[in-house]
Amino acid sequence: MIVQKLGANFNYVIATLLFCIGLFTVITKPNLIKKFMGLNIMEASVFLFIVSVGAVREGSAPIVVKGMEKGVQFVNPLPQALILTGIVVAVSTTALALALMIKLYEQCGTLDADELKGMEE
Amino acid sequence: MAGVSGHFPILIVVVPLVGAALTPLIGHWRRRLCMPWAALVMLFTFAMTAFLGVRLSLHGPIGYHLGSWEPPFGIEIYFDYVAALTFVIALFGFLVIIFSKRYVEKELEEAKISTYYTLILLILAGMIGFVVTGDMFNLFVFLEIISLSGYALIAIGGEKLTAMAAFKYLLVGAISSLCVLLGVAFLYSITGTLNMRDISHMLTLTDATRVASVALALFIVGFAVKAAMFPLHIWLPDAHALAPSPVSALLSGLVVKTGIVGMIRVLFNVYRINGPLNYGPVLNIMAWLAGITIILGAFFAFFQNDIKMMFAYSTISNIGYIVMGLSLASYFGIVGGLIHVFNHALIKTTLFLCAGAIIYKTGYRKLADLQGIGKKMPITMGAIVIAAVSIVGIPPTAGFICKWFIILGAIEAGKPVLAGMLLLGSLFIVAYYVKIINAAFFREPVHEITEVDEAPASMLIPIVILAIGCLLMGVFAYAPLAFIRPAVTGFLR
Amino acid sequence: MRKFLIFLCLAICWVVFLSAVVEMPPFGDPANITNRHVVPRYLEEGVEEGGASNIVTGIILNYRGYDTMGEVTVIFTALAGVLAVLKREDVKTSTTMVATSPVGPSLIVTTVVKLLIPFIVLFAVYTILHGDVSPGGGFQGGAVFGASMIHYTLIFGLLTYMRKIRLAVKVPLESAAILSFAIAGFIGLFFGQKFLTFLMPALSHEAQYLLRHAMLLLIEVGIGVATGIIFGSIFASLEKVERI
Amino acid sequence: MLWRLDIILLLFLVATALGVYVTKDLMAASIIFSAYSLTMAIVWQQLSAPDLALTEAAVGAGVTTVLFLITISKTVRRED
Repeated sequence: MIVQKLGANFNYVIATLLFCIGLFTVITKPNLIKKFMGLNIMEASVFLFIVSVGAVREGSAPIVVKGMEKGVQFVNPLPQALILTGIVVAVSTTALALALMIKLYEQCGTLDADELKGMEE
Repeated sequence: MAGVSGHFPILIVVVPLVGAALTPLIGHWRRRLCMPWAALVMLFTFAMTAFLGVRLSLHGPIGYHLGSWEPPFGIEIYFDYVAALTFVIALFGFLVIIFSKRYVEKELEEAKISTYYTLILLILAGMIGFVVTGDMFNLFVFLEIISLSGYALIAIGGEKLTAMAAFKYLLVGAISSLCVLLGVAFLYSITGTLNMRDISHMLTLTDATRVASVALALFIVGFAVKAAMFPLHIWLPDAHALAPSPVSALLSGLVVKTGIVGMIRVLFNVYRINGPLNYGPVLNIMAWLAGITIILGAFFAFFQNDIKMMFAYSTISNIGYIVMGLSLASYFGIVGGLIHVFNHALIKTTLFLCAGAIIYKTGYRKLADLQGIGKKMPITMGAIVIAAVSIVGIPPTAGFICKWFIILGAIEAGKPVLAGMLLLGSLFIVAYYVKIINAAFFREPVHEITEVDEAPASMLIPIVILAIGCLLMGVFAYAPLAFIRPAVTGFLR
Repeated sequence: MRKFLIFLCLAICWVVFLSAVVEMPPFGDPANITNRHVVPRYLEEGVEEGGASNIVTGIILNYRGYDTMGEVTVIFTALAGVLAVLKREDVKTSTTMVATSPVGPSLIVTTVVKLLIPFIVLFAVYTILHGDVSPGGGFQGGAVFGASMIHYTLIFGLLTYMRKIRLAVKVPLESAAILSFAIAGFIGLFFGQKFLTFLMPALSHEAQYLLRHAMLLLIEVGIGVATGIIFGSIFASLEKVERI
Repeated sequence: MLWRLDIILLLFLVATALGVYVTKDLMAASIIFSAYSLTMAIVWQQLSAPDLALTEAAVGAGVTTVLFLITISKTVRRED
């Protein structure tokens, strides 16, 4: 029963799994660039989750074409509109983080979290 | 609502945003005009929030439908009693900009000045937008504006450790924002809407309580990071202590409060205390964590010798008070917590601006180097004393009233141990402010700081205004209750 | 050891998520609450009310226009943040890695890029202007436009890029998105409507639709240009090497 | 039939995410990350979200990867 349910909601299963993989990368990898790749994986996984919420089986893209007959099943357009904003937020965060990393490397000469921690004391 | 005043709920967000967008242009043209421009924009915003505050107290909450779309379809701005916080944000933002003038000229490179004011206006606009919005996804968007400008402002000084502090904050902050976004996603999947009041209504119809609980947990974790609650507080001390002082004042006084406002929105406006989901255990855990936050924050603050580090840890401790008050979920607890939001914003802004003035004049930030500073900078140190007295909570001051309310709330909720934790935390706080005052007034100077005199007027005026504010909050401590009481009644309905 | 503990924590996390996923409405079912509550209005009236046959574009610009305004602010904030950390590139003090690289770009690469760039920009313009009838819109087109500038800078170096797009042009264009939103919003206020309203009942039927079309176009172009220029500026700021 | 393709794509997403975790060379990792983004774009196309697919292909696979590459070339390339 549970397996069947999970199979039906396979997209969510993968999205949450990717979220956890990304978080694992962020926490365990010492390299800051790698940490940020992990964060980007997390971000994309959350977006996948939200898009999946709006998906409809056999639904067509929410673009109305002239001459289309009434009663076509569209997918839910709202999550798509949200994720468009989300993608912008993600790339903005990444840009700022990478700028900070370049600055950090100029100052400290390393991007390893453990070494940086040692430098702090 | 006739005329332009009907549009104030959106203009308080748009005016600083447009101001921020125009600041680089003005900076490109005449660099010196950036600061007067930013101050003018914030003054204008402040006037509008004051007007809205008066209207709120007379006529109750104001809704504003953007683009004329009615709520579940479009985005709604809902200027309710919690949104009265915008008044504080705009006022303090204005004072911080005035204070920044001399500080920025000395500490920052020429080329970064216009960027600095742009970011300050963006963070203020973000906070105002965050507080007034009535839409869950919009909340996330404004949370990101606040966070991104916050990270950048910490690192703007360019000293050695600031980039690291900013990066630490960014990493933790980005994860917490994602938690909030995932929470929104879970909630959307079972309610099909993003408007807060509509979600709250739809939650009563759904039976997917586990999804709702997971979403709640994600929200709490996300906002607890922003508010720096134990054990998610690790980023705060470095970030707040290493940022330029006016920025520390904004971050510590106002930005951490956005985490609190987020929690209030989720706990009391979306899920509702008497709603379908019984989240008593969550509140219980939060109350205990808040108790630990109070004690640990105060404890670490006592052992710091950098004054800004001390104030930063003190912020953690005070966030503990606020969260404890809220999570008691009783009338007195929430009232005490909400008064403390206002109160702590006022006090911590004063303290960090004073610290900024001292660092500006002497260049020292360790307590040992600052011995005897009280005689050289009497007004600044006097303001610190006033702020310290009110945060410690000696009876006629505002600090006393919130602690009293929170303790009453703890006893009302049948958790006297929490009240004990609160008192223990207060003892530590007394101890470290005594340490500062002792060093400043009753020790002989170790360094030759004879030529040091009082800070320039553009720094003193905001400090004096805020210190007078601290005193007035003591006398009229019940004034914020005009907004808080109806807010809490609404939460508990 | 520490790694294993974190792994365990996250595994528990995942299981908690799964327990929620089991309870979630089935994937892709048209009867889900998400497809019944708010969205039908968008699908049925969206084309008429939003003025775009691409309903996603309609939502972005109309129903959730305020979110989009926040979105362009976020990207503007990111640029301000990058400049706060790294400063803007400067003709006098910066050089690029292309210039410092021992191997210059080969003839084949430069020729191909030179030929390709106009087409990429054309595609970007197409995407921006056709956002209302096909997939695309201001941000998508702007990203493509920004990518073309990045492409160009990577091959021809920062100095050429700086000569082509001067600071006096760049600074106003970076703010263009927020400002175009504000202008469109204030037009609404001028006609006594709410902020970001595009249809003014005060006008005649045709004038209303014409004005809405103009405002939506203004916003789309504003977003597109600003996004492209901002991506270019962020890239240039990251890529510059301080000349010693 | 198409749903089968979706499952393969989703599993490929997991594989690329793990690939990013395992790879020591950051340059290679960012290329794998780019593949992750591109796969995500295809998944979204499958879910009838062409707007998002277009954006993700341009931003996630394009701009973000370039930003990563530029940072790597200015800092360190090896992890450890």
